[in-house]
Amino acid sequence: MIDDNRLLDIRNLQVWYRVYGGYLKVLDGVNFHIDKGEKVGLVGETGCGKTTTMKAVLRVLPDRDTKIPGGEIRFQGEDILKMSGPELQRVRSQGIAMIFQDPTAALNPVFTIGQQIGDVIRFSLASRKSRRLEKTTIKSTAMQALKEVSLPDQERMLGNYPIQLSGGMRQRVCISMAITTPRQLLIADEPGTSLDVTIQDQILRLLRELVEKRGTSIILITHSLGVAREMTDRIYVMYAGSMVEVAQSADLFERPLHPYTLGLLGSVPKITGGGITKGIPGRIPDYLHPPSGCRFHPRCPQVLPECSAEKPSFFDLGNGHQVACFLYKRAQCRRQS
Amino acid sequence: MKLGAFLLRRILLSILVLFGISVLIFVIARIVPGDPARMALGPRAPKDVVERLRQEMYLDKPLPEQYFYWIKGVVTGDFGKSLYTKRDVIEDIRDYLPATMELAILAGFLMVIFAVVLGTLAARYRDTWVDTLIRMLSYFGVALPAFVVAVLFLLLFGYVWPILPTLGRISVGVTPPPTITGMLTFDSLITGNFPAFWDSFKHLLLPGVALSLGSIFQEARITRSAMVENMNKDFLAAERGYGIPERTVMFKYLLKPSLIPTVSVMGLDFASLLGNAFLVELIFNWPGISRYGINAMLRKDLNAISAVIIIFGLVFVIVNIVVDVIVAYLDPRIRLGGVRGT
Amino acid sequence: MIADRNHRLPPQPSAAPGTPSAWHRFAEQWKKNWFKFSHNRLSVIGLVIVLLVILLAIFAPWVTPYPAHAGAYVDYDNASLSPSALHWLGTDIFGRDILTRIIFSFRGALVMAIVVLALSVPPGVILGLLAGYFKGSWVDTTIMRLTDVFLAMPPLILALAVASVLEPNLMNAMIAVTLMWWPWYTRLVYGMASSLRNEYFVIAAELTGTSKFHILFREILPNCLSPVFTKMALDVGWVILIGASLSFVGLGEQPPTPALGQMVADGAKYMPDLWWMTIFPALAIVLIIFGFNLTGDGVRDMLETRMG
Amino acid sequence: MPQTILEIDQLKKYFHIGKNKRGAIFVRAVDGVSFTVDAGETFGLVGESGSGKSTLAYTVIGMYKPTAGQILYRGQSLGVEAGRRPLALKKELQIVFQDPGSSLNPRQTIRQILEVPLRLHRRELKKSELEQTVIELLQKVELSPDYMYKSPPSIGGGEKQMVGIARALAPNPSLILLDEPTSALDVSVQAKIISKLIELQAELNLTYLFITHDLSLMRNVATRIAIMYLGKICELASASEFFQHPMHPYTQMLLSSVPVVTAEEERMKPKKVLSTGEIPSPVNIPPGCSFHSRCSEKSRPCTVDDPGFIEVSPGHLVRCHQFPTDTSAVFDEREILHRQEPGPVPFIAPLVDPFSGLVEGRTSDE
Repeated sequence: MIDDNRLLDIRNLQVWYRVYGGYLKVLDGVNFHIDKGEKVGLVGETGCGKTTTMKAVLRVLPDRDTKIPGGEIRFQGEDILKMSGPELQRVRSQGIAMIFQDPTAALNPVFTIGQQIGDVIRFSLASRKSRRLEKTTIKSTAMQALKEVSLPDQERMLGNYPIQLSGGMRQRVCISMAITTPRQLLIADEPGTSLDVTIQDQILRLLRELVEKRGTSIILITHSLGVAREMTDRIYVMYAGSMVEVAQSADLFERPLHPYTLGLLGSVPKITGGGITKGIPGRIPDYLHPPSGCRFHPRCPQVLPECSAEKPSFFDLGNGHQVACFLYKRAQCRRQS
Repeated sequence: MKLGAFLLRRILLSILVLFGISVLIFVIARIVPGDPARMALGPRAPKDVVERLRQEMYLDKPLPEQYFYWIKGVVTGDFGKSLYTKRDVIEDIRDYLPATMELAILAGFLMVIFAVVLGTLAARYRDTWVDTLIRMLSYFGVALPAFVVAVLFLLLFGYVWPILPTLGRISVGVTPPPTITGMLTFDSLITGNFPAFWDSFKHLLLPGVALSLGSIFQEARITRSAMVENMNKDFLAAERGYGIPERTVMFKYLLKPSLIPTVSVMGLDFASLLGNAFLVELIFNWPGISRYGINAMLRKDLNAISAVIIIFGLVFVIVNIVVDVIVAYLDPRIRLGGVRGT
Repeated sequence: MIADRNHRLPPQPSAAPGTPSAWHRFAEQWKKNWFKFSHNRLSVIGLVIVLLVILLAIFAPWVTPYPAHAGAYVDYDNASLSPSALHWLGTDIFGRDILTRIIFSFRGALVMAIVVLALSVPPGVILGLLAGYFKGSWVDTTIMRLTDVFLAMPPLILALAVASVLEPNLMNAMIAVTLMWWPWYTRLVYGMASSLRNEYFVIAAELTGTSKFHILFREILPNCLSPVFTKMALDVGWVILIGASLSFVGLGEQPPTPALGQMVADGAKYMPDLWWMTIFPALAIVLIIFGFNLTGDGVRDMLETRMG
Repeated sequence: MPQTILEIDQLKKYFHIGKNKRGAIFVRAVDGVSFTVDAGETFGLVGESGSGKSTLAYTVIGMYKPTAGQILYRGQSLGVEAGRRPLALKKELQIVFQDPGSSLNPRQTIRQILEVPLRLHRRELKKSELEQTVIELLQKVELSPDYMYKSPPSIGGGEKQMVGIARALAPNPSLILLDEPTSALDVSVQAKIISKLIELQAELNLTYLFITHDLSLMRNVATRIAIMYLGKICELASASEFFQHPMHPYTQMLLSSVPVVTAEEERMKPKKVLSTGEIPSPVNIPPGCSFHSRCSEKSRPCTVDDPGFIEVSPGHLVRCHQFPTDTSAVFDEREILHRQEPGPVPFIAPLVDPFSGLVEGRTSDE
């Protein structure tokens, strides 16, 4: 199972948040991996734990209220959760970069774009080459980065504060900060979601061009199945803290298996028309007292007796299509026999 | 340019506020039961003398007209005569104001430095003994009225452990510097008179600390909570995530936005500091304008009272403008507000 | 995933099937409030201090060792005694028991806090509500400029000035502080009301055609109350402090009725020999303000924090 | 002939935001919009943020006073703010807001929230009947009666929006404005709400003016769709026509930007138009055709002349120079708009005396 090609491998990750009355058991054994050069989508609805998973990868969760009772996050074979300060620093400044979901919140409101992007370049390049950088080098690198995300008038842009830019421009700045120095893995959290559809389209195209040109791997976190389909090779579907299904993109849309995936796909309105389903009944569980067994079982239209007793693991149905649902237990057995 | 317009607007507003204060003071001075002229001259003055003074003070005119004559004097620096010192109030102010300014500057300085340092420490080492210690200190610090601190200092440093002078501005044996600003520490520094500087500085220390103690802890708590709140912001996670080292994140990216609330309330804290100066100066026998003011109040010396209040209003308004400018410098959202179209 | 943080709110106890009794919901609410209040142990300590002070003040004539010493009483034989078993905190130069006088002076301090807040909060809140809701109109301009004027003066100075031109007594001290206090509530409520008026639930009520009264007092006001109550709880300590400052310079309660500030000032004349005359009243001031501040913090935790 | 329930004619709403050397600066949020809505249909209004679609809705509902133009509800003018409209007219028009979090008072129970419109608009209800009516309203949106005692912060976003819908239904309106009712919600919840809305429309003979930025959602709910850009409508057609023959370059750009989930949809998307640029500020609207700064088909007249609104096929109107302005082809817009394909269910509500309600002044001004 282990090969050199594997960039990031998350195994059985659990993350809990401490609140009044106990812990919110947000991540309930997440399994996830991405290979070099791959484009992977992570799809799920609000509160399913997508962002928590990826923040755990960079270890930027608020450490005071967070507990990680189990699991490992291997980046190029090394467990990020066990890394020391300098090692972690190296991963952050050279290995992985994250584009945060809300570009307005992700930019410090009281520093100019130039100051913020300049520091990213300084600390990323400085540790790489272990020498002091010239101010002019930093500036030209920053301007180059802004140019790559097609922001006009880069010189003036460096002196601007985030408030002076439109939402789309802020998103581009965030991307430029992530790509300004070479990284192996880019994590994009809902890029362009808060923006209009035409701007989102531009941002997504830009991202795809950038990662394809550089051969960077990308994890795209999104709530939109459509965005994931257009952007990625492989898609994970997440529900209430664990992965319920993973497949090659085309496969997933042709042959969705998990009842949750089916419900989600049915809920998406289509431009070909055909009306609207009634959605998925119920709502996302309370993480303080999550349902036993499969967390989807209280909402599941095809619930089996074992669903409430045991949490289903991934059943492999071939071609990398795995689904965590007891409905497919037999299908896997048939395949194996 | 933007800042200029902002400043202009702010100053115009302040003038309006000052006008309001003057009306308020005038009203307060006129609600005094009894005849101001009679009070000024004492119960034994002959009736016609009182009547003449009434005319001089325009007391026979309707109130708006009285206000007009009064404010005309105030604008030109003529607050009338003090009943108590028998001098022009403006001269008294000239003599007493520098001592208070000296005190307020030191207290303000202490407030800013210690508040930010303690607040940052508490936030940085949050939930450790450092944080707990600072929190406990601040609970007591906030509950200690300045006059209680002053009295305790007097007891402690006056009798128990006399290492610092507790009364007056300068020791009897030390030659005071010539009056330039009127502030002894500054004047002695300017003239190079270091013994006088050291002596006057020592005199300044106890009242200065007594004055600023409460505000220091108030502000430290605000700084701490602003920093703790910003620690959970996405931009901090992003900066960490991009590989910026922890120290830079803490002292550059976290500190600057967190100072905004601290500085914003500094104007208000400076106000309570000025108010406390009235009691602290009295206790330390500090010959400042606050002690002058409180004596005027206790003697119902109306001209002096109004002058002191107007002066404090003016100082407070200026401090607030300075605070606003600093906040605008720290926070581009205020400076550039409304630049972006919708 | 925007709601990751929201998801960390505790689940609300779901209402029992059928109609839960009003009493049940009320009890449930207070159980939760107490949980939040007592989360910080210091708040509980503060509350204990506050309750103790209130009880002592109410029952002062029965719990103090020498109730007669609260007034004009002279006993030169027992004058200026240092703390002893008979007089725990010593006696003053007239031979009056300091402890008795401290406990009696709690009465004035509490009455002052209650009267000042009762008189200044309602008008302050209503003015803020009006100015905030009619933001941009002449109502707003008039009220807020007036507020600006009052806020542009350090409150203690203005209180001193007002108290000094009136006859010095407790009543006038209360009037002076009340005059200084309302603008803070006006400004607090103004900020909230002027943003609440743009909330969709207010717009929805306007569009339905409800009265201005309904919008102001049913839709907007309830959403401003938590910060107002929090501020009130925190302000009790401040009012007592200002009151003590006024009485320190002789502008509050007049002798022979005891007041904390006045006792500190009197004692200061006899320092350091009769130190107990100053130190104990001073500590009493610190204790009472300390207690109310901690309680106020607890009230803030109770009303304003979401857990997480 | 379906009955016209709402008619909007050359509606303009400008906001004064300050002045510079050349005079007053206005945001031209709605800049001459005309269309009609037939009883029983769902009229979809689509646009990006800054297009003016919400301002249009808010002007119709009475949050703003129009700068110019007419709004007619069943022939009756609505050209004033809500405060000055008769109560009987307010009852007919209701709105469901975008943000379910902010649209319900967090300090009231659901029961209190629902009773406000009932007390005002259904005075015939006795005190004892109020509770029953509240329960009925909750049942209409599939919430159990015990929701009466809950408060908004304790229920989920989808449920809040259901309460918002129940509140809009309370006065028995004819026309409901839906201002992006599901944009803050997840798709599975959105589906639930939209299907409920469609159900309610049939059951209660409602007319919807549906505002959204989501084209694929529009495809499934609207009978007719109008696209707005910088305060003007650039294309208007019936839903099926709109998606099969999008004509305006902006419509094509929008459609090509929509992320889709099936190959069938993929085939429907116009491929050639790649999205570029951002919507300009409505303070500085480009001269000529306001879309020319982002248009791939831009030609010379586009930067100079504002194109007219042309009916290129029955009921399909486009504002673009690609469709030559033959003067004879420019119809009176309103005339065209009246000739619409029939709406699904014509429904005639009993007319009420428009002047029986209270007339109130609104002092607060935006």
